[in-house]
Amino acid sequence: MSDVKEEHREYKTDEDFDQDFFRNIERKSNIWQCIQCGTCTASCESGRWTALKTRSIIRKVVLGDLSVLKDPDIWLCTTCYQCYERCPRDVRPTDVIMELRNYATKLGNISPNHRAVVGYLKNYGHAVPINDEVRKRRVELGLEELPPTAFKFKQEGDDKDLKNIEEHMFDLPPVKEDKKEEEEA
Amino acid sequence: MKLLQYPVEVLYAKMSECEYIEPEVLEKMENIVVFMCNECGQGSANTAGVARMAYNPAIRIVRVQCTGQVGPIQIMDALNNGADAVACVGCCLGACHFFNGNILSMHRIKLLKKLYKELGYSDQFVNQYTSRAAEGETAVGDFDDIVERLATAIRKEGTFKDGC
Amino acid sequence: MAIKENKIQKSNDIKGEADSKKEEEPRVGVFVCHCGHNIAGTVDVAKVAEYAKDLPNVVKAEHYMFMCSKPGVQMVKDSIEELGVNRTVVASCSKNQHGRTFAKAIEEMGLNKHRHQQVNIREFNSWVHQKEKGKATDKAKKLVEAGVNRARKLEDVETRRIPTTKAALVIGAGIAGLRASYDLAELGIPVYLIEKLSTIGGHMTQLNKTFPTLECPQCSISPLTNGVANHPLVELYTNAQIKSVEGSMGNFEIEVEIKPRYVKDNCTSCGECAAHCPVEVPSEWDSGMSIRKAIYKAYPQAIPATYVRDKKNCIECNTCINVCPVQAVDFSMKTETKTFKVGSIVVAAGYDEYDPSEIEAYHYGQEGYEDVITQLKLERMLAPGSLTNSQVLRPSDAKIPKNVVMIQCVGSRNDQVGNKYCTGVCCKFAIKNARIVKEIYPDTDVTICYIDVRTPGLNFEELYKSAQEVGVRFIRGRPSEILRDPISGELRVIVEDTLSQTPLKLKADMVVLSAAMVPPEGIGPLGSKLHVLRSKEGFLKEFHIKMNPTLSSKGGIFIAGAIQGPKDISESVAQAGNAAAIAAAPLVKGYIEKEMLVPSVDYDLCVRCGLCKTVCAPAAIEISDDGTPMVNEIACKSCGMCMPACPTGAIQLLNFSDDQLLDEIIAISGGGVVCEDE
Amino acid sequence: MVKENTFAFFLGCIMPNRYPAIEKSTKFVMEKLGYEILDMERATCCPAPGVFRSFNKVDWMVAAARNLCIAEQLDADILTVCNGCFGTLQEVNKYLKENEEHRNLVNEKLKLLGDYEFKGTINVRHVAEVLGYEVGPWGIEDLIVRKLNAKVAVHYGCHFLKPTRIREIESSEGPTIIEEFIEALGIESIRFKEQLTCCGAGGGVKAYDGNASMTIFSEKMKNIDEVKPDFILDICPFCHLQFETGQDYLNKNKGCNYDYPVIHLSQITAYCMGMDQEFIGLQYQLMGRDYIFGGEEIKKGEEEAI
Repeated sequence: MSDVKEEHREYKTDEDFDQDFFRNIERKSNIWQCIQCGTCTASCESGRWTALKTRSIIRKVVLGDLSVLKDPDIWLCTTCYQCYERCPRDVRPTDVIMELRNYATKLGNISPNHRAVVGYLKNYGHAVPINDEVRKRRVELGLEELPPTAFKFKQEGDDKDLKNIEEHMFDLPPVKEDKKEEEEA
Repeated sequence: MKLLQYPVEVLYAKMSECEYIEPEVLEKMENIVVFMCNECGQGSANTAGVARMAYNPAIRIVRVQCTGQVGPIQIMDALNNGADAVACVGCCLGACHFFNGNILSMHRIKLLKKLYKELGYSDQFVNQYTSRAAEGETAVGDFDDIVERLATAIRKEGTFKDGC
Repeated sequence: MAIKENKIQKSNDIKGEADSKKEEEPRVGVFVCHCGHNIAGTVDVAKVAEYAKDLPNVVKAEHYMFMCSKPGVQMVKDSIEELGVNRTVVASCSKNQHGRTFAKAIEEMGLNKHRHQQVNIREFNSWVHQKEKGKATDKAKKLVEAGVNRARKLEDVETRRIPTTKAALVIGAGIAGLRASYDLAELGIPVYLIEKLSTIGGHMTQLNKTFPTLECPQCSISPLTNGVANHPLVELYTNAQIKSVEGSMGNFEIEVEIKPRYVKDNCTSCGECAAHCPVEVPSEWDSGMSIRKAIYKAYPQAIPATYVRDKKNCIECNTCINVCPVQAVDFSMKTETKTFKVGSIVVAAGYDEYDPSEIEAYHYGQEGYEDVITQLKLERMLAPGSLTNSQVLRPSDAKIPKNVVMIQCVGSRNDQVGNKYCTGVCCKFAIKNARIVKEIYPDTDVTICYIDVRTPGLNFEELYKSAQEVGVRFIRGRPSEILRDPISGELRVIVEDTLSQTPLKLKADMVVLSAAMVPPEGIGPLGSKLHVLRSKEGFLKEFHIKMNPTLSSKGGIFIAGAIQGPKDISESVAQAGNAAAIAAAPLVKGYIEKEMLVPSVDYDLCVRCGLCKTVCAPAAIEISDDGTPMVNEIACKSCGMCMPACPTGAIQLLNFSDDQLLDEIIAISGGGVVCEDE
Repeated sequence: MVKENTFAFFLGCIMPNRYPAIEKSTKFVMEKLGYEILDMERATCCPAPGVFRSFNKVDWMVAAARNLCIAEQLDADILTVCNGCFGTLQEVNKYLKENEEHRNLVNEKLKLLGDYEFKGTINVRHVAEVLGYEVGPWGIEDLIVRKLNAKVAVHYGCHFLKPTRIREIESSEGPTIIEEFIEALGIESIRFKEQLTCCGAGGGVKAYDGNASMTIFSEKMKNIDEVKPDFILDICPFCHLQFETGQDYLNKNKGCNYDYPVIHLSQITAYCMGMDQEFIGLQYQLMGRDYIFGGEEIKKGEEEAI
């Protein structure tokens, strides 16, 4: 459950759920077959320590509970695919969580570290850019100083690949500055 | 006392997942003759009916003992007399009540398709499917497939009647 | 196929009498049904009746609220009486639904029931085109017109009586097979009971207690096993399997291969041979929980009591021959084949337990996971006279387990591995065992990990409550895996208790998997020899799930018990009784009534190419010496496959001839005009 | 048609930019086995499934398709050494091959990134799968110059085997591909508790919540420490990084003193095929710097140090 304490209120009503928000989530009809047997949460290696409960996430998708998109737990899934392998209803929870992350990104819930990683890709062409220390090691090992990837071509001035990627790919919603929008969402 | 009566549509209306076909192609499909064997063929159409699964009304079902009984003569008669497409729906392979009727009819229809192709017609007018009496959705799936294939054939070359 | 002894009747003399009927002028009566608003809600029945009125040869066209009601049927009868209608067409529901009602009605009026043509405008039309009312009405008109065209040329079909051989064969001597054999024998029908294994009783004798009343199965089955084994009319053959099946309903001819027991019948079952036999092999009957010798008796109360030698494991040291006080052991016995002539066959081959090693996360059967067992193995441990003399001991170190975890739905309700269906029996099985284990060892905590507990029916809720009462712990969650600590060898079951949303790591000295019921091994060849259909899960397919669960897809062959699908003992017994009853019907009556819907050959057109023989699946067409085909009336299944194969159209199935089909096709494919010239 | 015995070597990010020794040893092994290795010019990040697929699945497929097109232009199958790259490229390759309308959608967007068009003519291979199945322990037998006798904790990682229906390599509950292969190198794999669990880095968790990733990892290290292996053998530079920085983190913050060297499969195979230890690059890694592999010479074949 989300950590914000619910103030005292009567039953949850239909308005709290938006059943057709997930109408074009992939393999929707399979997700609705989920019998809540808990195999995914029991297989979840990250959920064993963290607050990630795969089964309740799938439950929220089935009910259409949109709080799952703001729930930080969906970002704790290490995509180890154990639940994908063992789900008796073949709901493929890993893909569902990945899609939820897509929805969450559109809402703007992106962690700054991930935003930085996208920045690396756009500037250096790699999620983990090279540094001088490693360049020196490459020479010592008899390899070229820069691996023949897009970054090397950018160093030599031809950076059309990275420019194209930057323009057309992974444009994330802007960082949410004001807190007001946080409360209202 | 008005009995609380759910409209029949609400109870079971299960629309077929047939892809969208534009109206002008749709109205070109007046009737599609489907030979269904007495055992699983019409059984599955029966289950589809009981489950109120809707499909294109151009589908007209002719009951035969077994799809093995439907020869090229019957199919050509149907097409010559104004049917837009002909199909046979028999029991699933290996489960024919008469042992290999559906396999025989599959071979016959394959040859017939080849013949129509050589004569310059599209080979999508004749098809063979299998279904099981317990599965209504298979029958509806087959009907949708017939309609879709016919739609592609009509879009490409027009109906059988105008000698495409 | 071997030539059959049944009398082959020359098919062309039937054709003679049929001609005389053809001349009389067809007078068709059309009746359109509202079926409440099932049809009338979508199809404008008045218009359809009105359209039918002016079709050629139609003398009466009516529409009525409920054709299948008494007044509805009476309306049909009156039309025959008053207007001399000799062909009837009813446009209402499907043939299986009320086709027979109207057929019987016109038969009462003296018309042959095959002169009725049922047109389905409900399942095939009104129910499936509720949104297109206009088109549905046009379609109904076309369907009725096709029905009329078809009805015009319908001819009489004679029903004939075929004598049956008064004997029955029962395959499989489990609880269902025994019950069926006993019931058949009690009806005075000689029964040949064949069993694949060396002893009868099936899985029931392996159980420790039966649910829900916790009776001992040995006591409840032994009157039946003894009753059947010593019944004067029952011939019991163990170690026997079917070789081939010929003939058709009422007259089967079956070859059975009986493997030798290598022990003659004068064996007093004193057990000396087993005592001295050096070979030790895990006992299959005890599902691996105890050891048996190469020469053995499966269990003390086994019937037949003679011992049996397992040739595969026997090292032929001949000690058993020397030791046997009555020289019953004889290695020279050969496999015999026997042929039986029977009227009906009842298949009751039972089930096998699902092999959970397919689910790799549970590591069943892997080295280091000996303590992961199945419910049947637990039953064998708890049963009296077992190796562990009804103590629950861990297979790895023979200690009493401190905590037992039972996992439900192993190999069931799973789309990825195992079977999709729910067996419906494991919850009752597991709860009964859990309660027994808890009662014997109160300080062992027994946990059942379930998804949904399914214990429907009388006395089963009490069984569930009694398990809770005794202290069995129920955790709602499907365990994801069984972990083993390589060093300490301890087993851990990882499961999320979904009700309290907490993942748990349960300590488990012993894990019991409730494995599903799957079709028995060897059902493939059996099914193909009997020409019987199987369902997609592999069990034998019943003719109709609700109305005829014990008739197989082929006439004369009946199925009972777990072979038709997973079920418990009481249901199997009920099915066995039903199978015996309907199997005995033709035998007690002495004859079978078959409608002679058979093809007739026009010998002028026939070019003696023999194609019809090659196409006929039930091999009902024989080529006589002068090259002309002869139809065997009884074996013919009236499928009509010979018609398209015939290049000249010489062979025509009665009531399904080419020209009848042509009329129907013309009507339905929009042409509308009946071509006059022949 | 795809060229025989040639691979387009997809570098990825962590191998070339953090552990070049793995790149070196993979090239050494492949050349020794007679494969031709082509450079994939202008390749970028695969892109990492954990982070980029979470943001936009279509863009993730387009970026991956771009890399696939580079290999298609070279007309050679792709060779990866990293589970993450293998996961992304293999999944996208298979998905686009089977899924027509997605292929057109991706090709549409691919045109914006340059003249690339996904045709689906190549396959994606992982070095562990190439060594384990194509070459196999029998294939490597006569090329072994040094045979170790070490007890090793093998870590398979997640994306190499799972999801089994897409990867179609081996069952993910009881794999043996690496165990069988390293036997030829004289290495014995010790089973440890929960051997097939995740190292905790994947799915963007290492970037998102460092200590959650470390908690998962600490359990893994505890189980490995119980059996005291000589070194940890992995087949994915990201797990490699996690094992390295993880042990370092646990030593500094949680008071453990783990010092197990972390070796990639290519490194150890190269070493056994004659590459001298200096190129394995242990000196550049945090853990097990002074570990000596040992292993006695088998044949006196001439040893050309590269």
